Amino acid sequence: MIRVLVAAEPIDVAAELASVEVDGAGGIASFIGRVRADDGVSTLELEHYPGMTEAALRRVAEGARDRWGLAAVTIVHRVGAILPGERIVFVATAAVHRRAALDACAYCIDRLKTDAPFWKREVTPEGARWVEARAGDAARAADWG
Amino acid sequence: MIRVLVAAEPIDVAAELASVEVDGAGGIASFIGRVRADDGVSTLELEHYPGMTEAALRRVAEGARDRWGLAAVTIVHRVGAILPGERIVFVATAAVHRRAALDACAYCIDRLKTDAPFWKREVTPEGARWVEARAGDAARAADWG
Amino acid sequence: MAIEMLYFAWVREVVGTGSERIDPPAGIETLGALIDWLADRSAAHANAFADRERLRAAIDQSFASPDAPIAGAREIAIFPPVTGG
Amino acid sequence: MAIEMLYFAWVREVVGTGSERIDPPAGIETLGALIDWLADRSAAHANAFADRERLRAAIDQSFASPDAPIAGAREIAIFPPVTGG
Repeated sequence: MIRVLVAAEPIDVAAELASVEVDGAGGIASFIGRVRADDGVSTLELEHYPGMTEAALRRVAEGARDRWGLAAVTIVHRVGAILPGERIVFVATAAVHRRAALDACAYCIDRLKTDAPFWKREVTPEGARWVEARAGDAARAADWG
Repeated sequence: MIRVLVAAEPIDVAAELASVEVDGAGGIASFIGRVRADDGVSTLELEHYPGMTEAALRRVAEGARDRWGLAAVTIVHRVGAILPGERIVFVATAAVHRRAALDACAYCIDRLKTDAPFWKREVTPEGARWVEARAGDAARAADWG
Repeated sequence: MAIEMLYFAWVREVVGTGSERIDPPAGIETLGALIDWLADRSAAHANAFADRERLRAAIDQSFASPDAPIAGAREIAIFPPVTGG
Repeated sequence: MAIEMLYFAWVREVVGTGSERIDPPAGIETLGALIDWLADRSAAHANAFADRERLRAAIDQSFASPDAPIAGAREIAIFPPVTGG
Protein backbone atom coordinates (compact mmCIF):
# COMPACT_ATOMS: atom_id res chain seq x y z
CA MET A 1 0.00 0.00 0.00
CA ILE A 2 1.65 3.20 -1.16
CA ARG A 3 0.53 6.72 -0.31
CA VAL A 4 2.22 9.84 -1.64
CA LEU A 5 1.00 13.33 -0.87
CA VAL A 6 2.30 16.81 -1.68
CA ALA A 7 0.25 19.30 0.30
CA ALA A 8 0.12 22.89 1.49
CA GLU A 9 -1.65 21.83 4.71
CA PRO A 10 0.10 20.78 7.96
CA ILE A 11 0.98 17.08 8.19
CA ASP A 12 -1.31 15.06 10.50
CA VAL A 13 1.19 12.46 11.76
CA ALA A 14 -1.35 10.54 13.84
CA ALA A 15 -3.59 9.95 10.83
CA GLU A 16 -0.64 9.18 8.57
CA LEU A 17 0.84 6.68 11.05
CA ALA A 18 -2.54 4.98 11.47
CA SER A 19 -2.73 4.53 7.70
CA VAL A 20 0.40 2.34 7.64
CA GLU A 21 -0.64 0.24 10.64
CA VAL A 22 -1.95 -2.51 8.38
CA ASP A 23 -2.53 -6.14 9.42
CA GLY A 24 0.89 -7.61 8.61
CA ALA A 25 2.90 -4.70 9.98
CA GLY A 26 4.77 -5.70 13.14
CA GLY A 27 7.25 -2.84 12.84
CA ILE A 28 6.64 0.73 11.72
CA ALA A 29 9.45 3.22 11.32
CA SER A 30 8.84 6.87 10.64
CA PHE A 31 10.75 10.07 10.15
CA ILE A 32 9.66 13.68 10.55
CA GLY A 33 11.71 16.56 9.17
CA ARG A 34 10.74 19.92 10.57
CA VAL A 35 11.66 23.59 10.60
CA ARG A 36 13.81 24.11 13.67
CA ALA A 37 12.65 26.82 15.99
CA ASP A 38 16.20 27.85 16.97
CA ASP A 39 17.59 28.69 13.54
CA GLY A 40 16.58 32.33 13.03
CA VAL A 41 14.32 31.33 10.14
CA SER A 42 10.92 33.03 10.35
CA THR A 43 9.40 31.13 7.40
CA LEU A 44 10.59 28.33 5.17
CA GLU A 45 9.14 28.40 1.65
CA LEU A 46 8.99 25.18 -0.33
CA GLU A 47 8.71 25.35 -4.13
CA HIS A 48 8.28 22.19 -6.20
CA TYR A 49 7.72 20.88 -9.72
CA PRO A 50 4.09 19.73 -9.83
CA GLY A 51 3.71 16.38 -11.52
CA MET A 52 7.37 15.43 -11.46
CA THR A 53 7.39 15.71 -7.65
CA GLU A 54 4.59 13.21 -7.11
CA ALA A 55 6.09 10.81 -9.66
CA ALA A 56 9.52 11.04 -8.02
CA LEU A 57 8.09 10.39 -4.53
CA ARG A 58 6.12 7.44 -5.85
CA ARG A 59 9.26 5.95 -7.40
CA VAL A 60 11.09 6.31 -4.08
CA ALA A 61 8.21 4.62 -2.22
CA GLU A 62 7.90 1.80 -4.76
CA GLY A 63 11.66 1.25 -4.72
CA ALA A 64 11.58 0.85 -0.93
CA ARG A 65 8.54 -1.44 -1.01
CA ASP A 66 10.15 -3.73 -3.60
CA ARG A 67 13.57 -3.81 -1.95
CA TRP A 68 12.37 -4.49 1.62
CA GLY A 69 9.03 -6.20 0.96
CA LEU A 70 7.13 -3.53 2.84
CA ALA A 71 3.48 -3.83 3.84
CA ALA A 72 2.97 -0.07 3.45
CA VAL A 73 4.86 3.14 2.68
CA THR A 74 3.65 6.70 3.11
CA ILE A 75 5.51 9.84 2.05
CA VAL A 76 4.02 13.27 2.72
CA HIS A 77 5.81 16.50 1.80
CA ARG A 78 4.65 20.03 2.46
CA VAL A 79 4.94 22.88 0.00
CA GLY A 80 4.36 26.61 0.38
CA ALA A 81 5.08 28.62 3.53
CA ILE A 82 6.07 26.60 6.60
CA LEU A 83 6.61 28.06 10.07
CA PRO A 84 9.24 27.18 12.70
CA GLY A 85 8.24 24.02 14.56
CA GLU A 86 6.06 22.78 11.67
CA ARG A 87 6.74 19.57 9.79
CA ILE A 88 8.20 19.63 6.27
CA VAL A 89 8.27 15.94 5.46
CA PHE A 90 6.95 12.68 6.88
CA VAL A 91 7.96 9.15 5.88
CA ALA A 92 6.51 5.96 7.36
CA THR A 93 7.39 2.38 6.44
CA ALA A 94 5.64 -0.75 7.69
CA ALA A 95 7.12 -4.25 7.56
CA VAL A 96 6.77 -7.63 9.25
CA HIS A 97 10.04 -7.09 11.13
CA ARG A 98 11.74 -4.00 12.49
CA ARG A 99 14.98 -4.02 10.51
CA ALA A 100 13.23 -3.79 7.13
CA ALA A 101 11.05 -0.92 8.35
CA LEU A 102 13.99 1.01 9.83
CA ASP A 103 16.28 0.57 6.82
CA ALA A 104 13.52 1.41 4.33
CA CYS A 105 12.62 4.57 6.23
CA ALA A 106 16.23 5.81 6.12
CA TYR A 107 16.36 4.93 2.41
CA CYS A 108 13.21 6.92 1.60
CA ILE A 109 14.35 10.09 3.34
CA ASP A 110 17.86 9.87 1.85
CA ARG A 111 16.58 9.30 -1.68
CA LEU A 112 13.82 11.87 -1.69
CA LYS A 113 16.40 14.52 -0.77
CA THR A 114 18.15 13.97 -4.12
CA ASP A 115 15.37 12.57 -6.32
CA ALA A 116 12.39 14.83 -5.69
CA PRO A 117 12.27 18.34 -7.18
CA PHE A 118 11.75 20.58 -4.15
CA TRP A 119 13.55 23.84 -3.38
CA LYS A 120 13.77 25.54 0.01
CA ARG A 121 13.92 29.28 0.55
CA GLU A 122 14.63 30.59 4.04
CA VAL A 123 13.10 33.88 5.14
CA THR A 124 15.08 35.48 7.99
CA PRO A 125 15.06 38.94 9.60
CA GLU A 126 18.03 39.78 7.31
CA GLY A 127 16.23 38.74 4.13
CA ALA A 128 15.50 35.60 2.11
CA ARG A 129 17.95 33.10 0.62
CA TRP A 130 17.65 29.91 -1.40
CA VAL A 131 19.07 26.94 0.50
CA GLU A 132 22.14 25.39 -1.16
CA ALA A 133 22.16 21.63 -1.78
CA ARG A 134 24.52 19.68 0.48
CA ALA A 135 27.11 17.38 -1.08
CA GLY A 136 26.54 14.95 1.80
CA ASP A 137 22.96 14.38 0.66
CA ALA A 138 24.05 13.13 -2.75
CA ALA A 139 26.62 10.86 -1.09
CA ARG A 140 24.04 9.39 1.29
CA ALA A 141 21.61 8.71 -1.54
CA ALA A 142 24.37 7.08 -3.58
CA ASP A 143 25.26 4.80 -0.63
CA TRP A 144 21.99 2.93 -1.19
CA GLY A 145 23.16 1.85 -4.66
CA MET B 1 14.99 15.51 27.52
CA ILE B 2 14.38 11.87 28.36
CA ARG B 3 11.00 10.26 28.91
CA VAL B 4 10.54 6.61 29.85
CA LEU B 5 7.16 5.06 30.51
CA VAL B 6 5.99 1.52 31.29
CA ALA B 7 2.21 1.50 31.11
CA ALA B 8 -0.81 -0.77 30.89
CA GLU B 9 -2.68 1.81 28.78
CA PRO B 10 -2.55 2.07 24.96
CA ILE B 11 0.28 4.22 23.57
CA ASP B 12 -0.79 7.64 22.30
CA VAL B 13 1.74 8.13 19.49
CA ALA B 14 0.55 11.62 18.54
CA ALA B 15 1.10 12.91 22.08
CA GLU B 16 4.41 11.06 22.41
CA LEU B 17 5.70 12.39 19.09
CA ALA B 18 4.69 15.93 20.01
CA SER B 19 6.71 15.61 23.23
CA VAL B 20 9.98 15.10 21.30
CA GLU B 21 9.32 17.93 18.83
CA VAL B 22 11.48 20.32 20.84
CA ASP B 23 13.05 23.53 19.50
CA GLY B 24 16.38 22.16 18.23
CA ALA B 25 14.94 19.01 16.69
CA GLY B 26 15.14 19.12 12.89
CA GLY B 27 14.82 15.37 12.51
CA ILE B 28 12.64 12.97 14.49
CA ALA B 29 12.81 9.23 13.99
CA SER B 30 10.36 6.87 15.59
CA PHE B 31 9.58 3.19 15.76
CA ILE B 32 6.36 1.38 16.67
CA GLY B 33 6.31 -2.31 17.45
CA ARG B 34 2.83 -3.83 17.41
CA VAL B 35 0.94 -7.07 17.68
CA ARG B 36 0.34 -8.25 14.16
CA ALA B 37 -3.26 -8.95 13.29
CA ASP B 38 -2.38 -11.84 10.95
CA ASP B 39 -0.49 -14.06 13.37
CA GLY B 40 -3.22 -16.13 15.04
CA VAL B 41 -2.46 -14.51 18.40
CA SER B 42 -5.63 -13.43 20.20
CA THR B 43 -3.81 -11.67 23.07
CA LEU B 44 -0.19 -10.88 23.82
CA GLU B 45 0.63 -10.69 27.53
CA LEU B 46 3.64 -8.66 28.63
CA GLU B 47 5.19 -9.37 32.02
CA HIS B 48 8.04 -7.23 33.36
CA TYR B 49 10.30 -6.62 36.36
CA PRO B 50 9.04 -3.41 37.96
CA GLY B 51 11.84 -1.06 38.90
CA MET B 52 14.53 -2.82 36.89
CA THR B 53 12.53 -2.25 33.68
CA GLU B 54 12.31 1.51 34.06
CA ALA B 55 16.00 1.74 35.03
CA ALA B 56 17.02 -0.37 32.01
CA LEU B 57 14.94 1.74 29.60
CA ARG B 58 16.41 4.91 31.07
CA ARG B 59 19.94 3.58 30.57
CA VAL B 60 19.14 2.77 26.93
CA ALA B 61 17.72 6.28 26.39
CA GLU B 62 20.63 8.01 28.13
CA GLY B 63 23.13 5.92 26.17
CA ALA B 64 21.51 7.03 22.90
CA ARG B 65 21.34 10.68 23.96
CA ASP B 66 25.03 10.75 24.92
CA ARG B 67 26.24 8.87 21.84
CA TRP B 68 24.27 10.88 19.25
CA GLY B 69 23.82 14.19 21.09
CA LEU B 70 20.04 13.91 20.95
CA ALA B 71 17.68 16.76 21.80
CA ALA B 72 15.08 14.30 23.14
CA VAL B 73 14.41 10.58 23.54
CA THR B 74 11.14 8.90 24.48
CA ILE B 75 10.65 5.19 25.14
CA VAL B 76 7.19 3.83 25.98
CA HIS B 77 6.53 0.12 26.55
CA ARG B 78 3.21 -1.50 27.28
CA VAL B 79 2.68 -4.26 29.82
CA GLY B 80 -0.29 -6.49 30.55
CA ALA B 81 -2.75 -7.77 27.94
CA ILE B 82 -2.33 -6.35 24.42
CA LEU B 83 -4.67 -7.05 21.50
CA PRO B 84 -3.86 -7.63 17.81
CA GLY B 85 -3.24 -4.30 16.08
CA GLU B 86 -2.26 -2.58 19.31
CA ARG B 87 1.16 -1.09 19.93
CA ILE B 88 3.67 -2.80 22.23
CA VAL B 89 6.53 -0.36 22.12
CA PHE B 90 7.25 3.15 20.90
CA VAL B 91 10.64 4.83 20.55
CA ALA B 92 11.22 8.39 19.33
CA THR B 93 14.52 10.21 18.97
CA ALA B 94 15.01 13.88 18.10
CA ALA B 95 18.22 15.41 16.79
CA VAL B 96 19.46 18.41 14.84
CA HIS B 97 20.06 16.23 11.77
CA ARG B 98 18.32 13.15 10.40
CA ARG B 99 21.15 10.61 10.52
CA ALA B 100 21.63 10.93 14.30
CA ALA B 101 17.89 10.55 14.90
CA LEU B 102 17.58 7.50 12.61
CA ASP B 103 20.64 5.69 13.98
CA ALA B 104 19.71 6.42 17.59
CA CYS B 105 16.17 5.12 17.05
CA ALA B 106 17.48 1.81 15.66
CA TYR B 107 19.94 1.60 18.57
CA CYS B 108 17.21 2.09 21.19
CA ILE B 109 14.91 -0.60 19.81
CA ASP B 110 17.78 -3.07 19.34
CA ARG B 111 19.15 -2.51 22.84
CA LEU B 112 15.86 -2.56 24.71
CA LYS B 113 15.14 -5.99 23.24
CA THR B 114 18.13 -7.43 25.14
CA ASP B 115 18.55 -5.02 28.06
CA ALA B 116 15.03 -4.54 29.43
CA PRO B 117 13.34 -7.30 31.48
CA PHE B 118 10.10 -7.95 29.61
CA TRP B 119 8.61 -11.35 28.76
CA LYS B 120 5.97 -12.03 26.11
CA ARG B 121 3.30 -14.72 26.35
CA GLU B 122 1.16 -15.41 23.29
CA VAL B 123 -2.42 -16.55 23.78
CA THR B 124 -3.72 -18.44 20.72
CA PRO B 125 -6.81 -20.59 20.07
CA GLU B 126 -4.57 -23.63 20.76
CA GLY B 127 -3.36 -22.34 24.13
CA ALA B 128 -0.73 -20.04 25.55
CA ARG B 129 3.05 -20.13 25.12
CA TRP B 130 5.97 -18.03 26.34
CA VAL B 131 7.83 -16.46 23.43
CA GLU B 132 11.41 -17.71 23.04
CA ALA B 133 14.21 -15.15 22.79
CA ARG B 134 15.76 -14.85 19.32
CA ALA B 135 19.52 -15.22 18.91
CA GLY B 136 19.41 -12.50 16.23
CA ASP B 137 18.28 -9.95 18.82
CA ALA B 138 21.39 -10.46 20.95
CA ALA B 139 23.56 -10.20 17.82
CA ARG B 140 21.89 -6.94 16.73
CA ALA B 141 22.34 -5.41 20.17
CA ALA B 142 26.00 -6.50 20.24
CA ASP B 143 26.57 -4.84 16.84
CA TRP B 144 26.22 -1.43 18.51
CA GLY B 145 29.28 -2.14 20.68
CA MET C 1 9.17 21.66 -32.58
CA ALA C 2 7.67 23.71 -29.72
CA ILE C 3 8.98 23.02 -26.22
CA GLU C 4 7.51 24.21 -22.93
CA MET C 5 10.39 25.53 -20.79
CA LEU C 6 9.93 25.59 -17.00
CA TYR C 7 12.18 27.37 -14.49
CA PHE C 8 12.22 26.87 -10.73
CA ALA C 9 13.64 28.54 -7.60
CA TRP C 10 16.36 31.17 -8.25
CA VAL C 11 16.58 30.17 -11.92
CA ARG C 12 12.93 31.24 -12.25
CA GLU C 13 13.66 34.49 -10.41
CA VAL C 14 16.72 35.37 -12.53
CA VAL C 15 15.14 34.41 -15.88
CA GLY C 16 12.13 36.44 -14.81
CA THR C 17 9.45 33.89 -15.66
CA GLY C 18 8.41 30.41 -14.57
CA SER C 19 7.64 29.19 -18.07
CA GLU C 20 7.96 30.07 -21.72
CA ARG C 21 7.23 28.39 -25.01
CA ILE C 22 10.24 28.09 -27.32
CA ASP C 23 10.91 26.74 -30.80
CA PRO C 24 14.67 26.07 -31.13
CA PRO C 25 16.20 25.65 -34.65
CA ALA C 26 16.95 22.17 -35.97
CA GLY C 27 20.68 22.33 -35.16
CA ILE C 28 20.02 22.34 -31.39
CA GLU C 29 20.21 18.66 -30.49
CA THR C 30 21.24 18.38 -26.83
CA LEU C 31 20.18 19.93 -23.53
CA GLY C 32 23.55 21.67 -23.30
CA ALA C 33 23.17 23.19 -26.76
CA LEU C 34 19.63 24.30 -25.87
CA ILE C 35 20.90 26.12 -22.77
CA ASP C 36 23.60 27.85 -24.88
CA TRP C 37 20.89 28.93 -27.34
CA LEU C 38 18.60 30.15 -24.52
CA ALA C 39 21.47 32.12 -22.93
CA ASP C 40 21.67 34.21 -26.12
CA ARG C 41 18.01 35.25 -25.90
CA SER C 42 18.37 37.87 -23.14
CA ALA C 43 20.69 39.20 -20.45
CA ALA C 44 18.38 37.58 -17.87
CA HIS C 45 18.75 34.16 -19.49
CA ALA C 46 22.52 34.67 -19.75
CA ASN C 47 22.71 35.54 -16.03
CA ALA C 48 20.60 32.58 -14.98
CA PHE C 49 22.66 30.12 -17.02
CA ALA C 50 26.11 31.66 -16.40
CA ASP C 51 27.34 28.92 -14.06
CA ARG C 52 26.34 25.54 -15.51
CA GLU C 53 27.66 23.71 -12.42
CA ARG C 54 24.80 25.22 -10.44
CA LEU C 55 22.11 24.02 -12.85
CA ARG C 56 20.14 20.81 -13.06
CA ALA C 57 17.50 19.89 -15.63
CA ALA C 58 14.70 17.50 -16.45
CA ILE C 59 13.35 16.42 -19.84
CA ASP C 60 9.69 15.45 -19.69
CA GLN C 61 9.96 15.22 -15.89
CA SER C 62 13.03 12.97 -15.74
CA PHE C 63 16.43 14.27 -14.63
CA ALA C 64 18.73 14.73 -17.63
CA SER C 65 22.39 15.63 -18.16
CA PRO C 66 23.74 18.27 -20.61
CA ASP C 67 24.52 15.66 -23.28
CA ALA C 68 20.94 14.31 -23.27
CA PRO C 69 19.19 14.61 -26.68
CA ILE C 70 16.13 16.86 -26.77
CA ALA C 71 14.51 15.31 -29.84
CA GLY C 72 10.81 14.80 -29.13
CA ALA C 73 10.89 16.61 -25.77
CA ARG C 74 7.68 18.41 -24.87
CA GLU C 75 8.65 19.87 -21.49
CA ILE C 76 12.13 20.84 -20.29
CA ALA C 77 12.79 22.25 -16.83
CA ILE C 78 15.91 24.02 -15.60
CA PHE C 79 16.51 24.53 -11.88
CA PRO C 80 19.10 24.50 -9.08
CA PRO C 81 20.11 21.27 -7.31
CA VAL C 82 17.10 20.09 -5.31
CA THR C 83 16.85 20.76 -1.56
CA GLY C 84 13.74 18.97 -0.33
CA GLY C 85 13.21 16.68 2.64
CA MET D 1 21.70 -12.74 55.27
CA ALA D 2 18.10 -12.68 53.99
CA ILE D 3 17.60 -12.35 50.24
CA GLU D 4 14.36 -11.55 48.39
CA MET D 5 14.10 -13.97 45.46
CA LEU D 6 11.97 -12.95 42.46
CA TYR D 7 10.85 -15.22 39.61
CA PHE D 8 9.39 -14.12 36.28
CA ALA D 9 7.59 -15.64 33.28
CA TRP D 10 7.70 -19.46 33.06
CA VAL D 11 10.28 -19.63 35.87
CA ARG D 12 7.64 -18.07 38.13
CA GLU D 13 5.01 -20.51 36.89
CA VAL D 14 7.21 -23.59 37.40
CA VAL D 15 8.58 -22.55 40.80
CA GLY D 16 4.98 -21.80 41.76
CA THR D 17 5.54 -18.35 43.25
CA GLY D 18 6.71 -14.94 42.11
CA SER D 19 8.78 -14.25 45.21
CA GLU D 20 10.16 -15.83 48.35
CA ARG D 21 12.46 -14.81 51.16
CA ILE D 22 15.50 -17.05 51.61
CA ASP D 23 18.48 -17.23 53.95
CA PRO D 24 21.21 -19.32 52.30
CA PRO D 25 24.06 -20.73 54.44
CA ALA D 26 27.44 -19.00 54.49
CA GLY D 27 29.08 -21.41 52.03
CA ILE D 28 26.85 -20.23 49.15
CA GLU D 29 28.96 -17.52 47.54
CA THR D 30 27.96 -17.26 43.88
CA LEU D 31 24.75 -16.99 41.90
CA GLY D 32 25.39 -20.45 40.42
CA ALA D 33 25.85 -22.00 43.87
CA LEU D 34 22.67 -20.27 45.06
CA ILE D 35 20.68 -21.78 42.17
CA ASP D 36 22.10 -25.25 43.02
CA TRP D 37 21.05 -24.73 46.64
CA LEU D 38 17.56 -23.53 45.60
CA ALA D 39 17.11 -26.53 43.26
CA ASP D 40 17.38 -28.81 46.32
CA ARG D 41 14.51 -27.08 48.09
CA SER D 42 11.63 -28.66 46.13
CA ALA D 43 10.79 -30.59 42.99
CA ALA D 44 9.28 -27.38 41.58
CA HIS D 45 12.54 -25.50 42.09
CA ALA D 46 14.49 -28.41 40.59
CA ASN D 47 12.21 -28.40 37.53
CA ALA D 48 12.46 -24.64 37.02
CA PHE D 49 16.26 -24.67 37.27
CA ALA D 50 16.90 -27.94 35.38
CA ASP D 51 18.30 -26.29 32.25
CA ARG D 52 20.67 -23.50 33.28
CA GLU D 53 21.13 -22.43 29.63
CA ARG D 54 17.54 -21.21 29.63
CA LEU D 55 17.96 -19.05 32.73
CA ARG D 56 19.06 -15.48 33.20
CA ALA D 57 19.41 -13.58 36.46
CA ALA D 58 19.79 -10.17 38.02
CA ILE D 59 21.37 -9.19 41.34
CA ASP D 60 19.86 -6.03 42.79
CA GLN D 61 18.31 -5.27 39.37
CA SER D 62 21.49 -5.66 37.29
CA PHE D 63 22.01 -8.61 34.97
CA ALA D 64 24.49 -11.09 36.52
CA SER D 65 26.24 -14.28 35.37
CA PRO D 66 26.46 -17.58 37.35
CA ASP D 67 29.91 -16.75 38.71
CA ALA D 68 28.77 -13.39 40.15
CA PRO D 69 29.24 -13.15 43.97
CA ILE D 70 26.03 -12.75 45.98
CA ALA D 71 27.61 -11.19 49.06
CA GLY D 72 25.49 -8.20 50.14
CA ALA D 73 22.72 -8.89 47.62
CA ARG D 74 19.26 -7.88 48.79
CA GLU D 75 17.20 -8.89 45.72
CA ILE D 76 17.97 -11.64 43.23
CA ALA D 77 15.73 -12.40 40.26
CA ILE D 78 15.75 -15.51 38.06
CA PHE D 79 13.96 -15.51 34.71
CA PRO D 80 14.08 -16.65 31.06
CA PRO D 81 15.96 -14.64 28.41
CA VAL D 82 14.06 -11.38 27.91
CA THR D 83 11.64 -10.93 24.97
CA GLY D 84 10.46 -7.32 25.07
CA GLY D 85 10.24 -4.75 22.31
